[in-house]
Amino acid sequence: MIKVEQLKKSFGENEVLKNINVEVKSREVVVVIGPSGSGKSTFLRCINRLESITEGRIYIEGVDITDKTTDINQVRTEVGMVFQQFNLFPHKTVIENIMLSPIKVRKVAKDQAREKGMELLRKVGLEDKANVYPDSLSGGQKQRIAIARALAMEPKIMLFDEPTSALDPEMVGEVLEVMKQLAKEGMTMIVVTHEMGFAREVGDRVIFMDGGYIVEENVPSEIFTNPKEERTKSFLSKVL
Amino acid sequence: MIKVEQLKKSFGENEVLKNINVEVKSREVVVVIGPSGSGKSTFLRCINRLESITEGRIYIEGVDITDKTTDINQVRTEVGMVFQQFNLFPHKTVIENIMLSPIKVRKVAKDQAREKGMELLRKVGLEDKANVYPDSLSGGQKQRIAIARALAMEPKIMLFDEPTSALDPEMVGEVLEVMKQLAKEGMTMIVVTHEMGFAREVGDRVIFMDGGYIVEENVPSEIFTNPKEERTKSFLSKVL
Amino acid sequence: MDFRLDIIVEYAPFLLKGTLLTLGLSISGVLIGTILGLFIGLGKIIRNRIISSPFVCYIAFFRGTPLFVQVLIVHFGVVPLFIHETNGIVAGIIALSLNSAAYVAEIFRSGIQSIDKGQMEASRSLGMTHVQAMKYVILPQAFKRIIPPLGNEFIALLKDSSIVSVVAAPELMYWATAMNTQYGRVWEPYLTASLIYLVLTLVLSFLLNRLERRLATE
Amino acid sequence: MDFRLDIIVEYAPFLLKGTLLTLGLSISGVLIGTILGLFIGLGKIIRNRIISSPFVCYIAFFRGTPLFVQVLIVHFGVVPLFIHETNGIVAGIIALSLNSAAYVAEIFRSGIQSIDKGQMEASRSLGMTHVQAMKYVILPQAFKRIIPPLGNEFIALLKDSSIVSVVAAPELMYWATAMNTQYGRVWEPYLTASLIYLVLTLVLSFLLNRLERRLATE
Amino acid sequence: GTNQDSSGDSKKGGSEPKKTLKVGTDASYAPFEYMDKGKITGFDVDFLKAVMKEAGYKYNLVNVGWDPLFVELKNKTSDLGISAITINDERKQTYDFSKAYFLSTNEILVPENSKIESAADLKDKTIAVQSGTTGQEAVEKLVGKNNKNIKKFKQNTLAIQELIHGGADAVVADNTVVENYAKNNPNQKLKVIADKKAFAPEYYGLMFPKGSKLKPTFDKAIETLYDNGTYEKIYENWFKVKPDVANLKAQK
Ligand SMILES: Nc1ncnc2c1ncn2[C@@H]1O[C@H](COP(=O)(O)OP(=O)(O)OP(=O)(O)O)[C@@H](O)[C@H]1O
Ligand SMILES: Nc1ncnc2c1ncn2[C@@H]1O[C@H](COP(=O)(O)OP(=O)(O)OP(=O)(O)O)[C@@H](O)[C@H]1O
Ligand SMILES: [Mg+2]
Ligand SMILES: [Mg+2]
Repeated sequence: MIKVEQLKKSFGENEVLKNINVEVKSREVVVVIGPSGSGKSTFLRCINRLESITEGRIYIEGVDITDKTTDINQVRTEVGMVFQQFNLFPHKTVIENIMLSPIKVRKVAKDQAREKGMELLRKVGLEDKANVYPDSLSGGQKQRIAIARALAMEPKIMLFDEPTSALDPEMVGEVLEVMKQLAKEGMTMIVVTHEMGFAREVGDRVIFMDGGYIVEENVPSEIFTNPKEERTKSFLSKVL
Repeated sequence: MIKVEQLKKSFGENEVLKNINVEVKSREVVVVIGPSGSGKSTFLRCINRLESITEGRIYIEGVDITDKTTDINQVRTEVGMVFQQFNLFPHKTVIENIMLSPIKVRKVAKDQAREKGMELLRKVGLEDKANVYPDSLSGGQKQRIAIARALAMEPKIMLFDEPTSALDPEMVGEVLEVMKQLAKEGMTMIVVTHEMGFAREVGDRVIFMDGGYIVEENVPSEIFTNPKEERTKSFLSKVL
Repeated sequence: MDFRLDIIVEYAPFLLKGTLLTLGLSISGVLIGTILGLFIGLGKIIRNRIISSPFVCYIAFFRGTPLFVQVLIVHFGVVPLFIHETNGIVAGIIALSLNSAAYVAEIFRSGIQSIDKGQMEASRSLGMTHVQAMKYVILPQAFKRIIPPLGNEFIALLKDSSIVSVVAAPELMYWATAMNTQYGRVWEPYLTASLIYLVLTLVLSFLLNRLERRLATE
Repeated sequence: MDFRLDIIVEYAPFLLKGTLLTLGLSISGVLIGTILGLFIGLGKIIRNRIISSPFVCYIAFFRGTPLFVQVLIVHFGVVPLFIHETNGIVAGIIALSLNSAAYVAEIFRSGIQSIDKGQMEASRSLGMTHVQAMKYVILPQAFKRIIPPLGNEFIALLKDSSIVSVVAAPELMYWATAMNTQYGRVWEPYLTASLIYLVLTLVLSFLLNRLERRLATE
Repeated sequence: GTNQDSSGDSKKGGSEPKKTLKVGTDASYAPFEYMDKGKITGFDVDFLKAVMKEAGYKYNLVNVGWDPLFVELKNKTSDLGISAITINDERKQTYDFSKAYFLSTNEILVPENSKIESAADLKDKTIAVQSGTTGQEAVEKLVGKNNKNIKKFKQNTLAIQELIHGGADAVVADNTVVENYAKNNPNQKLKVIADKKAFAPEYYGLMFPKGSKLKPTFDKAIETLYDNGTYEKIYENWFKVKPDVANLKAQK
């Protein structure tokens, strides 16, 4: 499904990703953990080309998205992304947030987009909020709308960048619930998170990153109870 | 030490605190928990009069701080406060941040303030950062400096308003460590936090607030394992 | 100090006509300036230096030289090229528009750049092109933030339009000067004119404040 | 179009003198305006409406009327009260200072209000009084943010100082007009003057940008 | 802008020491008063020098600007003004004027190929003038005060530019101004039309604050300059023709 080969990324002098190799299979849920600044966000952002790539190749369903001839907007419609800061469009209502891209990018008819949007709102448990503006929502609700918005493009893969870090603790659960549901339905997902409970319960694999490298990767049960690397151990001791 | 009697606080029409009664004994550590918007911050801010009080009385060591004749700046020097957003002074170095108030408010001599400041930096494990500016510190380091800055005024009580909520997970530990140390030394503390581990380990008492009321209060072991109120139960089920 | 109300009364109809032209000049200046300014502002944001440099120069010239000179250049240099004669009002409108376009361009630029980067990233991650994201997400939000400084630009233009009197466009200041030269008196015409300007700017500020507040609560 | 370089050369020493006075007027205007503006800006922030209203009116008047009128009022109304004769340069400095004070006051006000509320709260919670917090915490931070708009105000004043030529203060525009009336030619004096203004403003912008960047990295 | 120029050693002045007078002008009206390399020059300047000498006053000629000039006199911060100021009834309401010292006839400046031949042809044409000049007065008498076909500029040079660029059909201004311009700029292809019948002569005077005690002294001094030929010399020096002294003397 996704294949990342020898990915390198520098910001000026600063090499942030140093030779990353990852393969993600269809329907797999990969959780990425690691200390602040280790390159987790940059890694996700490279996958849908929000960052240009310095070296290496990324294939999504066999298509080389690092190739100049690839239509990147097309690629992005297949890769949904959810941000820590939600990034809802504040000048549009919830349903308009969801419908915008299907209508403008996929050229879906308005009615159809709305129908699909309402269905997604039902899925994230917020159909009653269709016509309010994002400002009047709680953080947890905003993030669930952001997930619905990404799903409206019917992506094949979903990328989550710390989707619960900006939330009040009592709202973390509702967002994780939606993500668990998504995983259960077979969505391919890469999730950067500090929610170890989620990683344990839903993750098929956990990747621990530090200093721009993948230091260790393993199934959750192994990595949490029996980390092989010293750095993994010391990190986990702090956050568990 | 602190006695809050029938405290009420409204913002315009909106009554945020509705009849709060609390007593905190010397050397006691009280942890305040509750959902977002329940009035936790407002409660803390009333105690050092960052918010004016609509009704009721607050006594600190017997002094009625709600009395018009009380010198509020004097009161504030005895009540240290640590904020979620650190609020370090970005135009001053770490040591200057710590020395400013003792020099300007307490009229302590510069040398003496610096000595005391260095001692506090050692206490929070950051003596090597004395001459850097806050911008170059990590979140956890900033918060430890903020604690040292508050301690420099030699307060009798310390108020903490979600001191770890703005931190990356791996930095939460270092801040809680400093707070635990402080509690061990016998500081009277009121801590608003979502860190249930800390509440359990360090708290003498836990107060659960919701909708401007104190819904339940008890020792941690009781409230976490055996909450009496429905609302406490449902809140705890979400965050634990 | 004697203050001759009679000559103010005598000139009242002219001052009124002048005020209307002042308003007309400022309104057309800010409207045309806004349209031009949007393009110039977008042009300045372009990363490619070669494409953006003419826009940068445009802004530097019109913000860096007195409006007085710009009015003269447009009046004697530009307008005759098109309509084969000079015309103070046309020159006034053009000069004020070109001048305010430079200021509006900067307003747009900073308005656009003040929108959180996350908005653009979210749009792109949903498959929108850069142009689509600008059109549907960034600009609609920027417009709201642009309204207050745009209003200030309008107020500034209102006062600056007094300079157009040098090419004999019969706006408020032109009639104040006419009054001044006829009677050789300074206070009556200029204090009256400044009072009118003050009323105009205060009313505008008031309306602007209300608009801002309404936008804020929306 | 014939362009007579010889008359520009002839007037060069006067244009130079005029440029120096233009700079002098703007510099003194912005310096005095900054000091006055700080107090007016602080005055406007005061919550008590009765105390703050004169500051509010001051700002409204000086921002709401053309500088042209302000210069005349100061020249004939204010200066003679103090030195018992009119003096174009003194009037120019006073009028520019009073005018820029109104703009600087707004710059200070918004600079102060842009500082995160947490800074004031942290200061107060450490036992500082409101005045101490302003002095040691808020203002030092506000100053940094104020420098860019203050620089822009300086640039604006540089151009606006051309208006002082109406009271015959011999600055740049005055000499351009003198050249214009002596030879009956428009382009040579005004294009030359605008070029000088442009160079001055561009150099200033450049210096300002460097200063901003240095402050940002500090 | 203070440009100092003093003269007169008060030899005829009589007993009491006379104070130094402050004279205001707006040095932007060639050839009457303008800046020549930083010095105020012109017919008015030379004339003033002669008058002051005759009246026995020391003086300071200060370039105060046109609008300020009137305020200076009204506030009595200047003692008199000389700036090719036309004597008219409106101004007389607020100021006093000396005896006329200059006779100005307005003339029409038009493009060489213009059909305009006399003042009568100016009706319904756009006319550019300098505001506050006799040119403006004359045109307003012809077509009505504040007629919308009149364009008033701050300077004659701008009015003439307007004509050259097609924004006006004619400029009406002092004969000296238009003749000067037409002569110095032959490539602009302009011609000057005189119409003595339509344009009544206008007179310039020294302007004083209302009720100034200086007026009689200066009236007498001007009279003397007419009589002793000094005026004629200055006039010829600037305008290369003889003045109509008889006409001037006939004015009050
Ligand atoms: N646009 C950028 N320009 C320059 N450097 C950048 C940029 N974005 C990120 N970096 C740097 O790249 C490094 C990795 O950043 P990244 O955001 O990927 O880390 P992260 O693992 O997501 O951290 P966090 O947990 O704090 O989100 C950091 O050192 C950061 O400073
Ligand atoms: N300055 C203010 N003006 C008006 N309303 C306010 C103000 N500060 C707080 N409130 C309101 O008071 C209520 C309680 O706020 P408070 O910040 O005390 O809650 P909290 O329990 O600290 O929440 P959180 O966990 O989000 O910090 C909220 O409804 C909030 O909107
Ligand atoms: Mg990140
Ligand atoms: Mg709070």
